[in-house]
Amino acid sequence: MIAATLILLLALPPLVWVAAMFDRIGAGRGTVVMGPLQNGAALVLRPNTETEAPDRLNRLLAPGWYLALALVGLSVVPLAEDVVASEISTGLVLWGACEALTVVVVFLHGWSPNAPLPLIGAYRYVAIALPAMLLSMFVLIGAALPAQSLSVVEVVEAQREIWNVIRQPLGLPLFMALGLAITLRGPFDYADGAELAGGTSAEESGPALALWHFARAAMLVAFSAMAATAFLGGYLGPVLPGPAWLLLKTLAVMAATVAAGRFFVRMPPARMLTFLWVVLLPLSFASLALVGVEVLP
Amino acid sequence: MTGIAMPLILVLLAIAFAVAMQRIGARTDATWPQRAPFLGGGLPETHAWQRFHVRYYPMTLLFIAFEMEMMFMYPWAVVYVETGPVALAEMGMFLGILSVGILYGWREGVFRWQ
Amino acid sequence: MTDALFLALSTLAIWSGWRVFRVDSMVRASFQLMVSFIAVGLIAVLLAAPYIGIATIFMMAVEMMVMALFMVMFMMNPAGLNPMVMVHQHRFSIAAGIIAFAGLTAAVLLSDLPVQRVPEGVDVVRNLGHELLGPSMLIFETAGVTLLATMIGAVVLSAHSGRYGASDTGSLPPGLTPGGEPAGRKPENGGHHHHGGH
Amino acid sequence: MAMNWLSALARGAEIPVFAVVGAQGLAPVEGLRHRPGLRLVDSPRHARVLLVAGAVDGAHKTALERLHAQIPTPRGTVWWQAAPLFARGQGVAGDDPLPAIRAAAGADDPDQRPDVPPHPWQGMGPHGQGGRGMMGGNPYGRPMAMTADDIRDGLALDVYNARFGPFLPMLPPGLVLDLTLQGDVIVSVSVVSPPFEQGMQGDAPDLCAARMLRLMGIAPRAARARGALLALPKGSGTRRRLAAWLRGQTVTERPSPLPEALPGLEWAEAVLWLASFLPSHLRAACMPRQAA
Repeated sequence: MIAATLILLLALPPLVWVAAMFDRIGAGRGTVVMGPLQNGAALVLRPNTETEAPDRLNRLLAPGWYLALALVGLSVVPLAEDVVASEISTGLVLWGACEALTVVVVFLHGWSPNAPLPLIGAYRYVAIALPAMLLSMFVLIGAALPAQSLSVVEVVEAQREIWNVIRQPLGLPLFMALGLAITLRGPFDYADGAELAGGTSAEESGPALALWHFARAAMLVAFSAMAATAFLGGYLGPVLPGPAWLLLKTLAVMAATVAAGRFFVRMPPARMLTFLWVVLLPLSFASLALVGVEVLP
Repeated sequence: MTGIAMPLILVLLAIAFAVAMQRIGARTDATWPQRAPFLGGGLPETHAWQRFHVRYYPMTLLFIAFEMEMMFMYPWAVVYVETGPVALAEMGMFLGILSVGILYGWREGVFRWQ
Repeated sequence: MTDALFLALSTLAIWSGWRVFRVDSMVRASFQLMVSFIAVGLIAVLLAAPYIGIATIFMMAVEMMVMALFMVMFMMNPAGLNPMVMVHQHRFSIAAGIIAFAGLTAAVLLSDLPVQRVPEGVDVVRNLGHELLGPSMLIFETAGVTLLATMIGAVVLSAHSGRYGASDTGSLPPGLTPGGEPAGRKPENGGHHHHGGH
Repeated sequence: MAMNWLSALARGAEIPVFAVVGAQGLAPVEGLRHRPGLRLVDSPRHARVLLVAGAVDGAHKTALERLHAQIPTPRGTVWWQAAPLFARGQGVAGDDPLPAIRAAAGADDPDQRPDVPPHPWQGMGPHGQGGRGMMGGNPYGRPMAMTADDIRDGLALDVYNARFGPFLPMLPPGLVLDLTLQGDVIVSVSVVSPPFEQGMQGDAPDLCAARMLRLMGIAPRAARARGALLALPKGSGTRRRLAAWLRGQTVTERPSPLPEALPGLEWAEAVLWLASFLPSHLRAACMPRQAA
């Protein structure tokens, strides 16, 4: 358990680096490998400017909470058979709680500077991220059905014969919608979008901004690891050792999420809200019903 | 117990890291022009914090009701395979009832900006 | 170790519960309450209720988020830029607090609490699921109907938009013939009075 | 030690630049977007260097100075094909501002605005924060927002009155609007000054489409941009105009006057609506009626 935690803590920074590289490739920018480190270092050395009458405590802590949620979410993912940092029998619910708290943290990040553009970003984000969370609940419950358990370890073990992505083909794409929402990306980036000049982070500078980007990438890593575990069989796979499979699958989901974030367009928020409730949510019902019929003896 | 000890330790580590990072570098006192909210050179009359007109408040109420229902689904998922068709029928009914709620909300336009 | 964790979490729960009434900002108050609930949820996990505990955290996160939206929307001075007192009716609330505390303490100390350790290896979530699909099925389904009623009630009371237009303009359905009388039941005395104002 | 190591690493970083687009500046700034060695950012808080590209009217001097102050210190300024409005930074007349930007990344301009709060508050009022009672006074230098009627659902909540622009990256450069917002919905609009002249280059379809797509979160690549149309409501003008640009046609529709068109729109809708017209048409629509 302690070993697994140490592995996570050591693996996270390089994975965040890789996530930043994917982002640079997606944006078509050069210096893919060193760019993120150099820009990060430059940002850390800049000052963090205070705004007029901010909520100092929440402004200081919001990036930290975001990172903490990414870490806790990551800690329920089993790295290999019987190797998991947080041994909890309701890992799927804990992951769900991390999603819910992410909404709170992004809201606080936009609320705390006391400035208009971050504030609008925060409120818009809540509107979209709350229903997006429902999608992930339905598809994760779909993943829990064959496992007959809420433990992430059991969810992996239940995929020995057939991966959930085959049993539940709609699950992964719908889960990806949530991934885009909690990592503030592309079509679901209602918090930090360009039409708000950076939204919740428009007033952030220096280390606080660097940290926010770091936490965002860490959340992408956590989401990708969770998606790989719940739908792609996690550490299961032939020849290679378990952790290697998990790593490969995590990287694949990460690349797919970055690509999806750059491919799909962001709708105006009200339109997205209707789309979520009227199209995506019924789809997630259908996905659950499908897997329900499939696993019946 | 161990199940929650590790997440708590991770939370403490992340917070400590975040606070330490933000203490790096010289912290100069910002002047008033530096603090002003970014509006592209324009200025606001008032503080941004206000009785903010949330445009999707009926949706949040619908959402809370839905969220309640999700909490029933987790234990249901655990015993689904053991219980068999009864569980399918029961949850089908439950979801059917709630779908009526979504349809009604859609008809009344709660998924739009008010 | 478990005892230490329990003490730390209960201290956190009580401290943040107290802070709810001491801070000026509605957002801070909402999320202090959330922190308090999270601590209680974690205590529930210590009490061998891994599902209920984590689910409490989950629920409270979204509920306090929505509560914060409404608090900021309707309260004066929502961010607490001017200091204010969050509590009203001091004498009455102090008395009520003392009585409630004394009553609950007496209840805890005087009643004969059952000591039933949950045996290792019991899957409480599974038991809960069997309960929901077995003896408590009617309750479970009633909850579905109750939640539907909640949804409809919430929409009726809060939404300004309606199927046939805004509610303050009557939201009348179109006529059965083009340009005819609005279909459906007529309001008995005059138009609606729905004009929010707080 | 760690600091030296960080500084060494930071030396190779891209210079974050906040571009203020002046007259005829839209197309040149677009050309900078893919230059290696610099990165255009959306907020001055993320920037190191202020780049003023194209002539900026003297009337916007104060706004520019405010923006300059919002770049965290140390900061530098570059005037690219623009007459300096204050005596800081370096001017560039040629086509390539990159060397000057590199030089400005080592500069440290002081604030141009006096260090005074928007309203005096220190030590005022019963708690010394400048406020009175629940909602009164100027706590920390500004009053609090007050309620007013709403145009949509009739809930009388607080309104936010502010001057937006002239250098907000999501609005047409130079456009200054006095907006009243309730939540993120625009309640009333008055045009303070029109967008800058951008010439023929600013009206190029690919440039216009790129600007609009960026606001919708994707990079403008023709193959995938078609899908962007689905994100906009069917039959809406914004969708029609984006479609025309993606086909390489010029948009001929002209905007109606902003004070009539914008109220009732959400922020994202309003921003897309403004971006869906040719800069020259928008400018014409905002010009004060000449005594004809």
